[in-house]
Order: sequence, then C-alpha cells, then structure tokens
Amino acid sequence: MDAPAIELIGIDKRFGAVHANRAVSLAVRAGTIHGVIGENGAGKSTLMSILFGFYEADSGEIRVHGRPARILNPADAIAAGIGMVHQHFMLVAPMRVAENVMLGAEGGALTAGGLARARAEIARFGREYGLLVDPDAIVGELSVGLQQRVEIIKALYRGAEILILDEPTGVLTPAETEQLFRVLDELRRQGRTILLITHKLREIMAITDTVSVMRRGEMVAHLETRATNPRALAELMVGRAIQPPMRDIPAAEGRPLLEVENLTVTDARGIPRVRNVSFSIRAGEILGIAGVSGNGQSELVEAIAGMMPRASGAIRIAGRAVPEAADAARIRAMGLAHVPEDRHRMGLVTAFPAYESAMLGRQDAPRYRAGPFVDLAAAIADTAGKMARFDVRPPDPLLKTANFSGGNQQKIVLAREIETDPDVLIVAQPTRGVDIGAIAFIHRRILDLKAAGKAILLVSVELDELFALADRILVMCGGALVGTRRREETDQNEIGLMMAGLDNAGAEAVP
Amino acid sequence: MEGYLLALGVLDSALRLAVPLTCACLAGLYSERAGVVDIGLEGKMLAAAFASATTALATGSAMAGLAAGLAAALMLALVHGFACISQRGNQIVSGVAINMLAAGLTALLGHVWYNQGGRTPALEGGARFAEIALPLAETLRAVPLLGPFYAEVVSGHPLPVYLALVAVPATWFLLYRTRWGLRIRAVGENPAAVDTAGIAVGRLRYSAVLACGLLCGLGGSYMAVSQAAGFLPNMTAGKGFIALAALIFAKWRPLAALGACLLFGLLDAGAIRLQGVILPGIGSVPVQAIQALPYILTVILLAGFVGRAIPPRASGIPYVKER
Amino acid sequence: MSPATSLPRWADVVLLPALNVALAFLAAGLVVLAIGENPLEATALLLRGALGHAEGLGFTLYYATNFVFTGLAVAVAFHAGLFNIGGEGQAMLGGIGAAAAALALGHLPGAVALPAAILAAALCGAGWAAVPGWLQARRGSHVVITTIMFNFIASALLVYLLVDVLRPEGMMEPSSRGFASGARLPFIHEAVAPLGLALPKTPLNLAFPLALLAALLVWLLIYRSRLGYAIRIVGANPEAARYAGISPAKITVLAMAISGALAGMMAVNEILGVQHRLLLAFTAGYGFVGIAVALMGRGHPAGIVLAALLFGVLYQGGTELAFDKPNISRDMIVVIQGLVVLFAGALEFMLRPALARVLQRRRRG
Amino acid sequence: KPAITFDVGGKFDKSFNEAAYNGAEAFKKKTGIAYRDFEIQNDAQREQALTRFARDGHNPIIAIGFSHGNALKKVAAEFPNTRFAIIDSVIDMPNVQSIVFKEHEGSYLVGLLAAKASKSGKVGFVGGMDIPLIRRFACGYVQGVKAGRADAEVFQNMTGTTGAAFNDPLKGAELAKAQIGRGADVVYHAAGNTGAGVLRAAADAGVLGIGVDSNQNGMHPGKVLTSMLKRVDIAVEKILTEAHAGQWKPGLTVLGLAEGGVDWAQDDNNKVLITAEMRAAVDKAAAEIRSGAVKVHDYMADQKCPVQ
Ligand SMILES: Nc1ncnc2c1ncn2[C@@H]1O[C@H](COP(=O)(O)OP(=O)(O)OP(=O)(O)O)[C@@H](O)[C@H]1O
Ligand SMILES: Nc1ncnc2c1ncn2[C@@H]1O[C@H](COP(=O)(O)OP(=O)(O)OP(=O)(O)O)[C@@H](O)[C@H]1O
Ligand SMILES: [Mg+2]
Ligand SMILES: [Mg+2]
Repeated sequence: MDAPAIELIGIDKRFGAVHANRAVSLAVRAGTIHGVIGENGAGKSTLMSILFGFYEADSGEIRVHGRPARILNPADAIAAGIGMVHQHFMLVAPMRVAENVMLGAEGGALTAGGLARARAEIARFGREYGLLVDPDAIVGELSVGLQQRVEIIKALYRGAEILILDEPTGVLTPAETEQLFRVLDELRRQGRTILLITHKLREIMAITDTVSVMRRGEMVAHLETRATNPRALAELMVGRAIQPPMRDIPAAEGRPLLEVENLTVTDARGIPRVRNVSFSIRAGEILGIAGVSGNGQSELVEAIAGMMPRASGAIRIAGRAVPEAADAARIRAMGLAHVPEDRHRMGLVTAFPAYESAMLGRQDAPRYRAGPFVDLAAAIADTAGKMARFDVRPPDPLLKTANFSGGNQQKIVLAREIETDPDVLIVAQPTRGVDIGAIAFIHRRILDLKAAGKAILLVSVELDELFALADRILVMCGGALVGTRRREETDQNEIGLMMAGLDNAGAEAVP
Repeated sequence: MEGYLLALGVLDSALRLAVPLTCACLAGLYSERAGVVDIGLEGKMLAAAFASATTALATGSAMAGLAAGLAAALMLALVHGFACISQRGNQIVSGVAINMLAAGLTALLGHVWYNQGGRTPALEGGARFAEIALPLAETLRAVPLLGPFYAEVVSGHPLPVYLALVAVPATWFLLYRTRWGLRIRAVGENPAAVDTAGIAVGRLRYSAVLACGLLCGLGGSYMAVSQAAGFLPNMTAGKGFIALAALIFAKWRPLAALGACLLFGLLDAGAIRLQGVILPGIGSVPVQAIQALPYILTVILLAGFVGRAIPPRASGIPYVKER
Repeated sequence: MSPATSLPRWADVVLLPALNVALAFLAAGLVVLAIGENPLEATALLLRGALGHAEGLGFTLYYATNFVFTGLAVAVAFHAGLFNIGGEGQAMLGGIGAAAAALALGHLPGAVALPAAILAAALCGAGWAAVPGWLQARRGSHVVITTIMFNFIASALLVYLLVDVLRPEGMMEPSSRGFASGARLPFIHEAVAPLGLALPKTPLNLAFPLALLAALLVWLLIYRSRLGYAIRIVGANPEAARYAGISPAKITVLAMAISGALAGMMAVNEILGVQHRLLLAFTAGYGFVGIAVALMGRGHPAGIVLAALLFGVLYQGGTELAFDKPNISRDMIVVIQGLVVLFAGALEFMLRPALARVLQRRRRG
Repeated sequence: KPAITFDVGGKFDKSFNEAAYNGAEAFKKKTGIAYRDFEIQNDAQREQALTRFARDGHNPIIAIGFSHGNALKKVAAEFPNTRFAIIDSVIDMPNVQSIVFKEHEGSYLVGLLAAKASKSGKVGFVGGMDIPLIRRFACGYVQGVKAGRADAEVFQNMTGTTGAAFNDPLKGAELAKAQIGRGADVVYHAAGNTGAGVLRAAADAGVLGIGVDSNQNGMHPGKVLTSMLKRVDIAVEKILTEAHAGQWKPGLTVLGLAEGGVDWAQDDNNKVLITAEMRAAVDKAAAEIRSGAVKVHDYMADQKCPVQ
C-alpha cells in the first residue's frame, strides 16, 4: 500500500509555558477524509497551523507522500500541495472574491490576466463542486457560508491536493453544513485528501473515513470511523467515562429569580442576533442553553448582563424590572453575577496582578472602597481568601494574572462572581480550556449554588456539561428558541438535532 | 481678462505649493495602505531637503541634490521600517522620533557647516532645477482661455513638479493594476491573509515603506533645491502633517489625494496673498483662519459629520503571529 | 511570551529602560563626535552649566517643571490606551486661559487671582483635549490625528489673539501686555527671601512645587484611586471594561481631559511664573518633550519626575554649552530627544531577547 | 570686553544682522579689541544670553533687533552698572542707549529710483512681519514712488504676523511672483531673509529687485536695482568706539539721511541700471530731505500713511 498523503511525526510546540502540542504523530491516507477531534484548547488548530507552515514546530518531522517536507511557511505548504481553511477566515474583507482568490497566485506582475483566470476557475469550481459564488462580490458583504466557500476556492485555486478545514461547521447553518459535506464528498471522489477538525461527533460519524483524537496537546487515538462510536470517542476526548448526570439535588420549585420576556437584541450593524426570546428561571434551578456557537447565546447573555443594549423586551431580576439603560455595574448591584465565556477577552485583565482581576466589576463595591480610593489592603486580603477557598494555585494575590494557568484563571473568575452571593448566576462555557480536575471542582461549585437556592443560567457548547448540570435545557438556533426540554425527558441526540435546527417539534413541551 | 490672468497666477502658485504636499501625501498613502502608519513624513521631507540642498551646493548639480535627498529620506524610511516591522515597535512613537531626529540633526549640521543659523547659502544656477517651458507654450498663449492656462499654469515648472504630477496616476496604476499593489492593499487590511497566501508580510511592508521614503525625498528635495533655493531649519513647517490631513481627506485614494493637496495648496496661495491686505469693506482678513482651515476641515471629516474616512483596517498594528 | 524573551521584573522595569536610554546617549555622543567636538568635554560643560552653580540648578529645575507637566499629561492618556500628541496645543490653550484670567483679575490680590488663573489654564487645556477625546470615543476619529490637527489650530488661534486682539497699540512683537502683580506666581528666590535665604535670581517659581504635587496626585490617581483603576482597565482591555460596567467612552473623554489639564498647567510655569504676559512660541516644543519624558519614565510619575530632571539638565546645560561651544547648538537637545524616543520608545524591546539570553546563562552558570 | 547678541537669522544673513556684524568687525580691526557674540535661535534664549553676558562682566552689550526689547528691559534693570544698547527699539533707561533709523527716508530714495526704473508704472513692496517698523519702510517707499511718478501703482504685501515672517524666502518668492504677475517690474523688500526669495523671484522673472539693510546688489548682479542701506554697521561701530573712548551716553539716537544712518547703494553691480537722470533726481531728493525742504512722513509717528 502506497505512502500516506500526510505524515506528522513527533510534532512538539510550546507557546510560552503553554504546551500546545506534545510529540504528536498522525498519518492520513490519500483520497480519504480524516477527522481530528478534541476539546477546546486540545491543540488541534496548532497542529494544523504547523502542518500548513503558519507556525513552526519546536521539533518533529512532516512527510508529504512519503517524502520529508520542510514546511517553514505557508508558501512551502502551498508548494507541497497543502491548502487550509482556517478557523478564523483569512480573507481581505473590502476586496472582491476574485482578488482574494488570486492573492499570492496572481501569475504575472499585472493583475489583469490573473483576474480573468480567477474568474474562469471560480466558474469551473462552481460547476464541478457546487462552489457557487459571484467573483465580483465584495467578500466582506458575503454570508459566513459563502466566505467559507471563497476560502475553499482559494485553496483549490492554488492546486491543493490536501485540504485542511479547521472547525468549518462551527459557524454554519445546518443547510450550509449539508452543502459543505457534499462538496467535501465530491473532492474526496476526485482523489483529494481532507483533514477535518471539529468538536462534533455527529459530523465525524457522518463523513470521515478515519479519525484521530487529541487531548491536552497529545494524540490519544487513531481509529477507523466505522469501527467506533460517538460515546467511545467522547470518552477518549475528555479522557474519562462521562459521569451519569448527578441527580443528588432535585430541581427546587422556588419563585422565579430571572425572567426574560420577548427579548430581542440587534448588533451594531442592526442585524438581529436574539429574536424574541422568553424564559424564566426559578430559585434553585439550573437552566441550560444549548446551541452551536454563534447562534445568539453570547448576545443573549451580554444583553441580560447589561453589556449589550436590548432592542426590545423586558428583564426582571428577583421580580425587579431591569431598566433599559442599566449598565453591567448597575445590574450586578441588582444581584446578578456573570462568568463570561472568554475569560481572557473580558473576564480578567491578564496584565494586572491577580487581586486587581479579582475585583473586576466589583471595583465600586463598599468592601474595596476607601473614599475615592481603592482599599488595597482589603482587596488583597479578600483575594487571598478567595484563592484559599477556591484552591487557586499559586495562592498569590500579587502574581500577574497572565501567569496563572487557564484553569486557575477560571477559578479566580468563578470565585469573584460566586462569592458576591448573587440571586442569579450566568455561567458561560465555564470549563472551556480547563482540565478535568478543575472541571469537577467548578461543577461542584455550581451545584452548591443551586442548593443554596440561586437561579443559574448555564451556557455551554458541551452537551455533557449541560446534561450533567441542567434541570431544563433550552436550545437556540439562529437567535431564536427552538425548544425547551426537561433533562430527564430528552437525550443528547434530540438536543443535537434541535441545535442543528432539524427538529423543533414540541418546542413548547415545557411552558 | 485681467482677472483671469490673476486667477491663473493664483492657480500657478497653488500648484507649486501643492507639490510637496502631493509627494508627502502619496508617500503616506503607500505606507498606510500597507498597514504602517507614518507621522514621520515631515521628518523625512526635512531630511531630504537638507541633504539635497547641501549636496547641490557642494556639487553644483541639482540632480545630485535630488539623489542625495532621496537617499536621506530612504534612510529614515528604513529606520521606521526596522522599528515598526522588524521590531514591532509603536508606529506613532517611531514617527515622532523620526520627526525630532530630522528637525534636530538638520538644524545642528546646517549650523555647524555654514553657520548661518542653520541655513545653507542660496543655491544658484545649475544647483537649482531650471523651469522647463513645455513645447509651444508661447505659441499657444494666443489661444483664448486654454492658451494662457497652458502657458502660465501647466508650463514653466521645474522637473520635480512634473515628476510629482506623474507620480499620481503612476500610484493609481501600481495600486490597482499590479500584483504588488494588490498585495499592498491586502496586507494593509489583513496581513494574516497575505501571510497564509504564502507572501512574506515583512518584505512587502518594507517595500511600501521605501516607496514612502522615495516620495518624501522627492517632496523635500523639491522644496530645497527648487522652491526655496536652499535649506532653512524646519522649512517643511508642518507640510508633512497637512499631507496626512490630505490623505485622510482623500480617503487613501491617489487621485483624490491630488485633489485634496491642490485644494490645500489653493488655500495656502490665497492666505499668502491676503496677508496684511486691507480688502475694501471687509477690512483685513484674519489669515490664521484660512491657514487653520485644512486642519479644521480634516477634523470635521474625521468626525464623520461629512462623509466618513475609514483607514486600512490593519494600519498601526504590528503583525504578530502568536497571540 | 516565549521563554526566550521573558525577563525578571527588575530587569523589565529598570535594567532594560536604562540600557535603552544609555544607547540613546551613546548615539548622541557619536553625533557630537561627528561634528568634531569632544563628547566627554561637552558632557562636562553641560553638567557644569546645569548643576555646577545655584543659578544653573535654578534654570534646570525651571525647565524640568515644564517637562513634569507635559510628561504627566502624555502618561495619563497612555494609561487609558490613548496617545496624546496634543500637549503642545493644549499648553497653548492653557496659556490663553491663564492670560485671560490674569489680565482680567491681575489687579486683585494674588490669593484670588492666582488660583483663578491656574484653574483657567487647567480648564482650557482640558477642554482642548476633551474634544479629540470625545471624537475618539463617540465618532471613532483617531485621537493621534485629531490632536495633531488641534496643535495647528491652537497655534493659529494663539497668533490671531496675540496679533489682532491682545497686542497693545504700537508694540512690535506679538504679545499681550504684562500682568499686574496679583497674577504673577512668586519666584522661588523671592519666596525664600523672607526666610533669610538668598538664592540667585532664576526663573524657578512656585510652579515647581506645584508640578511635584501634580506628580504625586497623578500617582494617587492612577495606582490608588478607583477612577485610575477604571482608566487602566480601559487602557489594558476595553472589553473587560465593558464587562465591568465601566464606560470606555466616558473614561476616554475623562482621561484626555485630565491629560489636557496637565499639559495646560505648563502655562502656569511659563506664563504666570516667568513671562508674566502671553507671548508666541512659549511652548517651545515642550509638549513634544513630554512624549520623550513619559516614555523614559515608563509612564510612572516617579520615573517621569526623574526623566523631566534629566531633560531639564539637557536644556539648561545645552544652552550654556551653546555659549562655549557654538557648534553644539541647542538643536543637539532635539537630537537627543529624538534618540531617546527612538530607543526607549519605538525600539523598546530591541535588546530584550539578547538581555534575556544573557540573564538565563547567568542563572544557569 | 563688548558683547553682541544677533537676532534670529544669524550674523551672516546678508542683511540686517550682517550689517551689525560688519560694524563690530570694523571696530575690531581698528582697535584690535575682541568681542563675544551670540546668535539667538529662539526667544527663550534672549534673556538668558543677555544675562549671561552681563554676569560675565561684558560691557557694553549690544542687542541687535527690536525682539530683544522685553528681555533687555529686564536684564538692564538687573545690571544697572552695565551699559546696554539696542537697535530698532526705544527703551528709556539710564543704562540703555536706543538707536533707531529713519528707514522712511532711505525707502523714499529707493522708491524714487523704483518709479524711474519702472516701465510698467507698477512697482511692488514685500514686507516681513506686519509691524509698524516695516510699515514705516513701506510708507516711505510709496511716498518716494509717487514723488517719482504720481500715477504709479504700488502693490504691498506683508509676509506674516510673527517673527517667522523674516525667515520665509519661500513665501517671499510667492508674493513677489504674485506682484510681478500683476505687472510690477520693480520689487522692494524689507523682510530680512525672506527678501532672498523676493530678489530671486525678481531675478528669475527678469525684473528688478531692491535690497535692504546691507548692500544686496551683489546677490543677483544686474538684477538688483539698488539697496536701501540701513547703516547698522556704522551705529554698532559708533557705540563700540564711544564706549571704548568713555563717551558712551544713554538715551535715544535717531539716525537719518542727514546723519548718514540710511542711504542707497551704488556699486559696479548696479552701475548700468542707474541712469544719470535717475542719479540726479535721487541726489536732489536726498539733498532736500537733508535740508528739511522735503519731509518724508513717518508711519510710526501716527500709525498711518498719507499715500497708498
Ligand atoms: N498563538 C498562540 N499563542 C499562545 N498560546 C496559544 C496560541 N495558539 C494556541 N495557544 C494555546 O495552545 C493551546 C491549544 O490551542 P489550539 O487553538 O490549538 O486548541 P484547539 O484544539 O484548536 O481549540 P479550539 O477547539 O477551541 O479551536 C491552547 O491552550 C491555546 O491557549
Ligand atoms: N499567557 C501566559 N503567560 C505566561 N504564562 C502562562 C500563560 N498561559 C499559561 N501560562 C503558564 O503555563 C502553564 C500552563 O498553562 P495552561 O493554561 O496550559 O495550564 P493548564 O495545563 O491548562 O492548567 P489548568 O489545568 O489549570 O488549566 C500555567 O501554569 C501558567 O503558569
Ligand atoms: Mg482551534
Ligand atoms: Mg488549561
């Protein structure tokens, strides 16, 4: 049997102290679709970026069709017949599709010839693979799905025999996903090799021939897709048997603490992100929100937390109406706590010492306050206490926030938000990029709050997490609520289908 | 007719005054389109003015002066490139530094070499660019309207003026019709896209920064070797910044840039003529108002009260792969 | 990020900046050599002129006063993630404000006139900076460009006022009439005279202690106050600010206003303290020196005071130097400024990797 | 040991400062006494320079240019035993001598020449900074022109309102070009270094310029009709010599045509340009002014000019 199209041997890569890839090896047969799965932060993108020459590996070897290849930059990769569709698109928004496609492969000092050729090729790809897109459209004005097509066309235009797609479906509508898979299937039939990175087991089962699993920077398994099943993959992914949902605490039926009515949110460009969403959470209840990322969950949370203006709708916390104008600080004062989905982007200030991150959003709280000044002593002591109670390592309030590990950073955020004894807690992606030990700890804390009679809104892309914690699961798709289920009345399959927007039968099952 | 000739005189002067602006403006256009903000245009022009004046003085050749001017500006452009591209330093800070360096060094050396308070002696004869009379200028003068316009405004400028005027369409062509231009425009919007397309971002940006240097050199040399026939400390007097204003005004487009610079040149020509003149009825004009106009207009435009000026998305941000 | 470039704190905060500044002065020395003078001799003369005698010291501190104000101005904006290049224009407006108040109230006792004039200087400076701040916050116009534009607009305004409004009849150079005694900030040598101390007559005036006070207040503001916390958050991570319920827009305008007020206070030293009348070009580029000072002082008030002193030495010593060595004209100082901004600013991290490697080898061996 | 502070532009500006420099050099040649000098680069330095000279015991100290006015007032008060002198400004203090010139008289003469030399009957004037002193040049010039040719038209422009206006040859050239464009064929400047641009523009356009302060006829031989000489050199030499001889006295000295303080330049460079008829006319006018038969109006007397 002939040499694999791609062979990675002992690839190792560190970012500062973050060990993103640890001696990773991987082989992909030509003319197949190979899936790579792994949790957030497992190292998938890093590995692919190395294969594409975007990052340089600290050590390790790459072989293409058996021949050792020195891939130090994307140019080498392209020359070796490798193309990549990045998780975050690499397009020039204000330029036309054709210009984007020809960029770097203009064929001549003048653009005229290249443009003509690009147009022709784009048309051909349209015919042959159903990659239809107007060559003269401004890329920035295209839908995400179409932009992704442009990325694929770019790769093909450069004659890519091996195509890497990094989480291509995360941002796609179910329909778009279907189309994408048809294209991939067609490419495979034409003998091209495809590397597909994703979180979604459903997709792995649907289209791949073989699959590899990454965990915390290591490659933990290579399997024939036929010979495995989602549950096995999931366990490999998270490195443990998925615990049966903890049934210890029954959902209390207290008074509603968070009520959202007909909430609609539009973004800066006036495009509606959340459409007329209503729900309420009672004391001692955990409401989970499921959905493919980018379907309005973030906007929903930001609107409730006062970080985004609402276009219409009403919000009540513990029965008190939240005024339109109220900003995040004001809403916190009303008894809301918020663990944001991206701690680096907004949850912390990585350049500041830990104690300053630990008072973020509470800076005006009486206990940190000394007239117009910050009561340093109090702030530091207070942080030290939190660190002790939440087992943050190292327990040093003066250490630069950036120098704590992902999980420990998350613990700092959690401690800050939980310890204000809020009525309502919003937790978004609480365990993203956090290792198992920390995950268990964090889950326990959330359940403690439930026991203490708080209302909790849990947003997560990890169905396991939702099923482990939530009493009710509410599914969002395209900014709208497509359904609500009691945990014990549903399963990951049904929710998965609803997330894909394929099923919204009985959306009103629970009032 | 008398009035028409007067108007032509003003246009002629506006054109002369607009040339340094146009050079600097196009210079800034290359740099910023490639994502490197450059508030050091002023300094580069000043350095070029000094180098060209001193060289022309020494060699007696205006061409040698021009060459030296270009070289000096290129040197500073390289410094800016090294700081902003290779070292990923703050582009504004680097620009400020270059302005200070140029202002200080030129005055210092001028003072030491010629001790005339930093000035160079006046350039005479071959050390200055002679005014070129275009063919038929005098014969066509007879033609009503267009004739005098051709003779007065179009014809009779030194070489650098025509170079600058050619640079405008040339820039347009380079930017919108060549591979290099396509890449420059791309790298100013999204360097990662250029990188993943297999193009070296650094080299590309350096090329743009050097183009910027060349044009600054042309502008500065014109001022010293042609316009003022010598160097004076700080003779650029803020032209580099007006050029930035013009660049914003033109929304980073070459042809519009020429327009903006001509407009600002016209304002300047007007201001010069109105200085201290008592107009019947109006009385004396507060010239400062006219002189401040370009800046005020730019602020208004930036504020988006009229139109909107959006710079290339990646301009000002050093390109770093690892987050 | 990568281990090669991570430094111990002390090296990052002290060693690296020191090396950068050293590099700048090394380059300056080469320039002096290039014009055929002896750098060491020049340095000696410079230091003697600046520190050698009580009078020189007075001048040094007087210059430093300006740089403390403009340096703090740049730093405060910097902490909010804003680059305020408008110190020059804001100082001009400060001068206009101070002069207006001084001319109007000069006849009143100093206890009334001076605070009013100082306040006017701060307010005018603040206003002139708040507008670009607002444009940045609400209209997204880049504060760097707008502050540059505002510098030119300010100088046009100043010329107009001096030439067409404030200049007394028959006076040649554009300047206002002198202030009445009430609006003149006492000189230090006058202030200490009653105490029996006889200091030589220098332009050093009560604006100097005021500047030190300002430095202290800025330190309290930035590192100890809740507002300062908000300013630093907006500077470090605007998203986090939004999350924390801090309005980046509001803070941007506020930080620019404070920055402008400090720049405007420079006029307290020049106009109320020394010239006692409004005149052209009294800012003399000190607004831009503030950029060098802030970069050199790493945005920390203590560092800024030290950097300001250094530049004070350069300015005073440089002027004295210009007498004995006409070749080394005052432009040399501008060159040094440029070099400091280049090496301590734009090329800030050039030496980092090398330094890190050296230190690591130390730690190992 | 005397000391001199030159104004912005420096002692080799081929104009005002250079004249003063020549005077000092002449004194040095005669007496062999050396002097210290300093070239002002920005306003901040004026007071410091004067103070430093006074402190170092220099005496007399001569400040060239009115811009030193305020600084000199302060310093003179501080060092009552030092003798100061200032050119172009009047400071009434017991230890200060003020020298001013009747520029209007000299300007009158060159105006007369301009009128005679002009074919178009249109002549120009480019002033530096718009201040009474410069308007005094302009007014005298216009009077001379009208005296030479009643129907003549005079275009007047000022370069600016700040000190920079004396150091902007670029604008000077633009203004001269504008006036030439309107038909002027003789252009007189009283604009310090800005004038370099004026004279060059005139030379380039093949019309005549008129220099000021020093003899600038040589800057573009044959293209400069004449120069209005302002004998700062004589004044400086006089101060130095008197101080040396111990005859120095404070107060105001006004140097006009009669005192030889102002004059018009004639040398080989402009010989061909000055016809006998012109010379006769200007000599006659000079004589009349000396005798007082003709009074040239001084703008600074009433801040206005009888003719335009
Ligand atoms: N450029 C970078 N600089 C620093 N750290 C990085 C960089 N890129 C990735 N990392 C870190 O390396 C680890 C792996 O990141 P990577 O993006 O490869 O994970 P992933 O599997 O793609 O996650 P996701 O599924 O969320 O895309 C993470 O801890 C991440 O924080
Ligand atoms: N941006 C950073 N700057 C400096 N050091 C960092 C940075 N990110 C992580 N580190 C260090 O690298 C180590 C590993 O980081 P990483 O986030 O991978 O931790 P982790 O293995 O995920 O731990 P945890 O289980 O707590 O998430 C951490 O201990 C931390 O000290
Ligand atoms: Mg990824
Ligand atoms: Mg982690």
